[in-house]
Amino acid sequence: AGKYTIGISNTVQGNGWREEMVCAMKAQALASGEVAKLNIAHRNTDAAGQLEDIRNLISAKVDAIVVNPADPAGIKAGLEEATKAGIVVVAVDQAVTEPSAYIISNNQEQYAYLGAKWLFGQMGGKGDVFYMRGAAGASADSDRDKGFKKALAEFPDVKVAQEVFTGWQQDQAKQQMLSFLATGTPINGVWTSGIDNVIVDALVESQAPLVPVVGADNAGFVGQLSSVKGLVGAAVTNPGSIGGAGVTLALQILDGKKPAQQTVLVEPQLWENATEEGKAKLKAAADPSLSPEWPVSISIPDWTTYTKEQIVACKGPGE
Amino acid sequence: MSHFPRRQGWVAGLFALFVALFIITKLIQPAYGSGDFGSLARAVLPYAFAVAAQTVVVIAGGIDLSVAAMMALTSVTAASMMAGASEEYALFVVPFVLAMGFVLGAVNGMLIVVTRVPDIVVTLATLFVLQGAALLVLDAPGGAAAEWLKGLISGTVPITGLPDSIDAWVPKALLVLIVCLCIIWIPLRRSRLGLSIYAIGSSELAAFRSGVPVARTRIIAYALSGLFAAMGGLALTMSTGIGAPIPGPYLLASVAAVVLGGVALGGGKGGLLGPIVAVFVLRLVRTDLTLLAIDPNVTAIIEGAIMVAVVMFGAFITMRGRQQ
Amino acid sequence: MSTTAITPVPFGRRVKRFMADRPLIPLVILLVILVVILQILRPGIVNERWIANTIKFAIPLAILAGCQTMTMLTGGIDLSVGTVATMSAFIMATQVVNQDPAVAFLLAMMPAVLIGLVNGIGVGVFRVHPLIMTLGTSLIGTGCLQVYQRTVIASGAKIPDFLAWLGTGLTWGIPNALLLFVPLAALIVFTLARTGFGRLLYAVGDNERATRLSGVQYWQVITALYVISSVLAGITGLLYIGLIKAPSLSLAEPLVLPSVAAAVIGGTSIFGGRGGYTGTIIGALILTVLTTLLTILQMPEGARRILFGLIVLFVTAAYLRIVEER
Amino acid sequence: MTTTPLLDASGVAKNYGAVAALRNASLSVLPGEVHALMGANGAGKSTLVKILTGAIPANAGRILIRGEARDIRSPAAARRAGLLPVYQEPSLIPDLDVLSNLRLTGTPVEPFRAWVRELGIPDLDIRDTARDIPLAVLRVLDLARALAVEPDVLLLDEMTAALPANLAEKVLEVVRRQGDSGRAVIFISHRFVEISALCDRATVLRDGETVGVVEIVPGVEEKIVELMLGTRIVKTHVAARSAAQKAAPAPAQPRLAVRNLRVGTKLNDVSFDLADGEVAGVVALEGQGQDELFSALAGSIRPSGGTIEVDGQTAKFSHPIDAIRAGIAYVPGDRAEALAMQRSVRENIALPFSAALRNWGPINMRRERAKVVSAIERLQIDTRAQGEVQRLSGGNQQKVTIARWIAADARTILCFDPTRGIDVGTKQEIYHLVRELAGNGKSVLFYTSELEEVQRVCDRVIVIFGGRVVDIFPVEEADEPALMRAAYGLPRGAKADIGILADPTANASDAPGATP
Ligand SMILES: Nc1ncnc2c1ncn2[C@@H]1O[C@H](COP(=O)(O)OP(=O)(O)OP(=O)(O)O)[C@@H](O)[C@H]1O
Ligand SMILES: Nc1ncnc2c1ncn2[C@@H]1O[C@H](COP(=O)(O)OP(=O)(O)OP(=O)(O)O)[C@@H](O)[C@H]1O
Ligand SMILES: [Mg+2]
Ligand SMILES: [Mg+2]
Repeated sequence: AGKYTIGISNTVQGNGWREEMVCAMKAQALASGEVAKLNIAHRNTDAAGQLEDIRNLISAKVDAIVVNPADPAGIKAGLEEATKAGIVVVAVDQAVTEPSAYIISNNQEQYAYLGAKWLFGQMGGKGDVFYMRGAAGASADSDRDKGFKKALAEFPDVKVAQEVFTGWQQDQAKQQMLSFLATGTPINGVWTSGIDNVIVDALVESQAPLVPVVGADNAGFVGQLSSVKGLVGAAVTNPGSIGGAGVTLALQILDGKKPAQQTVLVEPQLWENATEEGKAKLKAAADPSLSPEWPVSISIPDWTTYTKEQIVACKGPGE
Repeated sequence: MSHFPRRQGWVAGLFALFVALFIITKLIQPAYGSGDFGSLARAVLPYAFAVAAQTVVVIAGGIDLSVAAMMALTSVTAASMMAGASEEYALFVVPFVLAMGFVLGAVNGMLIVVTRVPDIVVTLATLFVLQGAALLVLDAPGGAAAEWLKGLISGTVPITGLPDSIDAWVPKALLVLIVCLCIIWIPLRRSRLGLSIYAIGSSELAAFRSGVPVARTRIIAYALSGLFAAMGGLALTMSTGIGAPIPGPYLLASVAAVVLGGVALGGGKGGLLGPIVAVFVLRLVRTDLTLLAIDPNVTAIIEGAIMVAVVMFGAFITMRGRQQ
Repeated sequence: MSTTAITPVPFGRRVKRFMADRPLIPLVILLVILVVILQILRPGIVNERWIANTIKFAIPLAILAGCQTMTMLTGGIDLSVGTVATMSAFIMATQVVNQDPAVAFLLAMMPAVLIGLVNGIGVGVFRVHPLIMTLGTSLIGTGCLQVYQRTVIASGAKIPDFLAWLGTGLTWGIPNALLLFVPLAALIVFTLARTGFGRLLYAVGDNERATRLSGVQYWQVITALYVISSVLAGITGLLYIGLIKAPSLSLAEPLVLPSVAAAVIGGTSIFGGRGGYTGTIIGALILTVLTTLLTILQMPEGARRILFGLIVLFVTAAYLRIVEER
Repeated sequence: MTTTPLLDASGVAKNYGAVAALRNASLSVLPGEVHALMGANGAGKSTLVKILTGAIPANAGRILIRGEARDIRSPAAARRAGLLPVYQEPSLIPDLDVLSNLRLTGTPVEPFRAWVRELGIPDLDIRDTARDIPLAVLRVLDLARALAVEPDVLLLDEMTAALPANLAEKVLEVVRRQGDSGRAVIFISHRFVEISALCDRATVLRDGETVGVVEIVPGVEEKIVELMLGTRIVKTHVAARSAAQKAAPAPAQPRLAVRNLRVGTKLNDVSFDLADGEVAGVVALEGQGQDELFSALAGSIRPSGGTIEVDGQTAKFSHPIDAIRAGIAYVPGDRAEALAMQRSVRENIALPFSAALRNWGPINMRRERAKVVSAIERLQIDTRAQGEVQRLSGGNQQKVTIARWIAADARTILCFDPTRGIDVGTKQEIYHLVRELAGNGKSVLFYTSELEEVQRVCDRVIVIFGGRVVDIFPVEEADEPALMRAAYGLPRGAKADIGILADPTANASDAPGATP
């Protein structure tokens, strides 16, 4: 029905968040009715590999490219070539340094800041926090670190008891948590970079005191916030559906409706279960039918128009 | 000539496969042109160096699991040294990083020789060490590359006396690749050192008894591997303009291409041309799959199946050959 | 040529020879040293709970390392175990939503058997290098799993209670996983030492031509071996999903390289013909404790990885020295 | 003697863990001399050669070259000092062609070609990959490569063991000339014929120690054997088999009937029978198709034509297991081909039991032990180092390869040069064993490269030449000259001088076995 071909480039595969992002892109392309075909280059690779994918998409003569960059600066050359070839470039999730590209992104620094600030408040402004980061060297991780440090600076009495890299791996995070609990070091809170439900599991299984936990809005964790007795925690939204928003933005530009600024930031929200109001929000957001690794915020108001069925079906135009 | 080794036949077959794929590409996307070929050459660059690094040690009868980590380390080193520095400073950075790769590779070799631990285990350990070192240099992707370095692999080379339409098919990246590999490989192939590398891969005992300094040769093979890996790391920095401390997918790709290229794991056989052609084939397959907009999940299946099928086919031919 | 020891052998040499004849002892000593260091760094860490946790995490690693041990005895390696374990775990978790657990179990083990069979035929019949063969099938398996994930996204996932009990549960402070592991380990050790099949693994790895002349059909041994290896990996996947309780598409991948390292540290030769499973189990424990130790140390991630690599290398080298003393 | 020895080694010792391979070996070689190094299996000859040429380090000892102390740490250093070995195993790089092999060692090509021609290989293509060249030729190339650099001392470790008679003869000629031209050769062989035809003096090793240096004069063999074996009482003189030992008349149906067997171009049209209780000798020069014959009978390669009948039934072998199921066992000449070197003696002997699919399950340790022990006893295998077969000496390894089939109770045994490189004592034991097997009704096909063995072991001789059976005759007519002639494809009656080995006056009386 549609007339455009949109290329998609993503460099992390098999991760629940990224899968939701790709499904959102497909669903949005289908829902918009403007897209004839999606051309998806979706695999595990680095900046150089993404450059290759982008150049292949240029060879395939797509109209727009929506990209989740492996690195903000690393794919500059490819994006520049794309713009030169008359292709609209939209980066989602993370910023890029290429000035001609449009950016629609979750605010990673804010994500960490919001969660950490809430957590430190819950801890009464003092005590020890277990800081469970993402993958060493990933740019989203270093952005989040900035936000976390910012919050930490505001609470001089909060100390980092231990800092670990989970590599965004469930098993590694769980093992680290269990090892740490076994040391008997007292902690007052846990901040996680989105590997959250296994941490709650670990606390419950080892019958350790349930300290406040901050995670992302993954379905599993959101469910736990309502169901696990005695667990206080907060989920910070980090919608994978940002991918759908990227497609919408690209289509708008193709249709001649350029946004006012080059960069659009989607601000995160925080859903906690310490107050009744927060509990209600969590209850509304909880969705046990989703894969536990998928963020529950499967849509972004004003930016996505697909239904839940469409994103879960994960089918693009022509499929 | 009956000696015209089976290997040459294999390389010729691979080359024919590449040409066939190229024609298929043209059929899928009639507009596929010289610019797109340039993109292919740039995509090939880091893989080709990784494969060259792996080829040298595999011929010497070893394996190097640390290739990708070495590329990451050299890449972040180069990128962090060039960040905020002058263009001329890069003239010093390049040889420094190459020397670093050479030395670290030699250390790999020395560890294997001295500890007598199997190479696969030693390089597995150094994989972690080099990864760690890369993270210490840069804990997140960053750094920069000199403009002239980035320019070195973009665009084409005007060759006097050739019409532009042909010129356009000679991307700079391809030229850089050919020059870098040939400068090292051709003299090596002709030297006694080169023979020694094949010899220790073929039979270490026989090589030792033929008077080959086995330990030294092995160390040099790993040092050369490190040198090629450093070139790969530089190629990464040149194409992306940054350095990334987390290794890319070059380890598995290098092993796969080495085997597709007709170099026997176990050593002593094969050359560099086959694996390089194999890299071109694999990258072009990738391009075709993207051009066809095939479901991304199917591409992994296809890539794996190609690898298994081609290798089984090779094994099958060898078996038939042996039976006759 | 018999020698009568006329001069008294120095004490150091005697100790070395003693350890060389019982290669497990130095490994156990190393394990104890690591635990002691841990206890010194974090007094009180070595308690019942910690031991149970360590065992829980060491078991999946040890089973996968068992796959490596057996394949390495024949001069092979099985890099597809990570993918196989992940596949069976993922399929189990998604199928159990709509199916009878027994049916889900059978469905979960199917890809394991299939991949094992393909590996075995590739290595045994076509003589493809095991490294390449298992790498190829693991690529294919990962691709299939991703396609499969698309089809089940809507149905969600569930961890069967039994697996959760097996993976995380404790009975009188003892991990339930041992109920699975102890018989399994005993079976592997027995198979390697006291069955014709075990003998053949060693013999094939040592000298394949000789076994052929003795009437061994290589492809049968190898095919059976890789199927067994894959089935073990599948079982590990089920156990691991019970432990982690979160199905993902790369669940067991991070265990692959450590499983090779555990087998090597445990004294199995990567060239075939030499090694055993008991050493591998201790190797898996050593790696698990080492990971904890490095987590506890407050140092940058980069330095931690460097240390991990150096320690693995050092341990293997030292161990080889001791064993070669024979 | 006033001439300084070219090479003078003394007090050489080498330990492998607790085992002393060499304790106190000495060896002194004069210019212009062909010096034999002798000793029973496991005496340490190979180890000494390896030490002298820097392939392994010694634990103790002093090596003088032309009177000067030299520390030889690597084969390359030995080369520079003028010492060139030809080891027992070929040391050409398998995946390089001959020319590259020469370049690798810095060997001049033209002299090499000349030597190769001289050594009886006229049509060598130096672009051939070493892997594709037959073993015997490789050994000759190894020798030619050593000769081409004109070494002062040439060390030949059982150079002739794997060679067919025609090539061996050329080698002996060349070696003799080396000595005559003022260089020195150290020559290791278990064949007295060669020693007496070639050598000036002999150093005898026993249990890693030099126990004597003797001049080679007629009749010295007795003394050497005594030195070699020490107190070991071995009956070295087994008369040619008496008529009483002869096999019973062949039954109506042969155990094995081979008809018009063909394998590629190597073997065309071979037919013979093998009866129960019979030992049939196969005599052939190198490369006449005997390898293919044995491989086809053992099921290792598929014949391209003809039939094999076992007990009157036509058999088709596609894998050795088929032959084994038909009761046919194969003992290859190369031990490395038959043994799992890192495994124990017990596991090696028991291998055929666990090989069959139905025996993959638990092993009955008691039964296995009984079988293995009885086989070990029967063959008198020295099992002190039984934990790993590779620690046994060559002779004992060879016994293990045979013990396996005795334990498995195979009805027909194909022995391919089973005494290659084995000392006299062990050889006698093996002859005895083969006869005993025949006495128990087993049938044996016995290829040997040492012609005198035929008379000791066989009932009948099958001569193969150019891939065909050219003659079959009873052992009574099989004296060495007759065998030699037959092997060269000459009619049995004719007299022709075909070299020192066939000259009855030159060696028949020297050979220890030939004198009753
Ligand atoms: N790696 C080893 N470990 C233990 N013992 C060994 C080892 N290598 C050799 N030996 C022993 O050293 C002795 C000498 O061996 P060597 O092979 O040098 O003798 P040899 O004279 O060449 O005998 P043969 O004619 O049988 O080869 C033998 O008893 C052998 O068992
Ligand atoms: N450096 C070494 N380290 C360990 N073992 C060795 C070493 N060198 C030789 N051996 C062992 O010593 C044994 C004796 O080998 P050697 O070369 O002396 O003759 P052989 O194989 O017994 O043949 P032959 O009987 O004709 O001499 C072999 O099994 C070999 O494995
Ligand atoms: Mg010897
Ligand atoms: Mg020997």
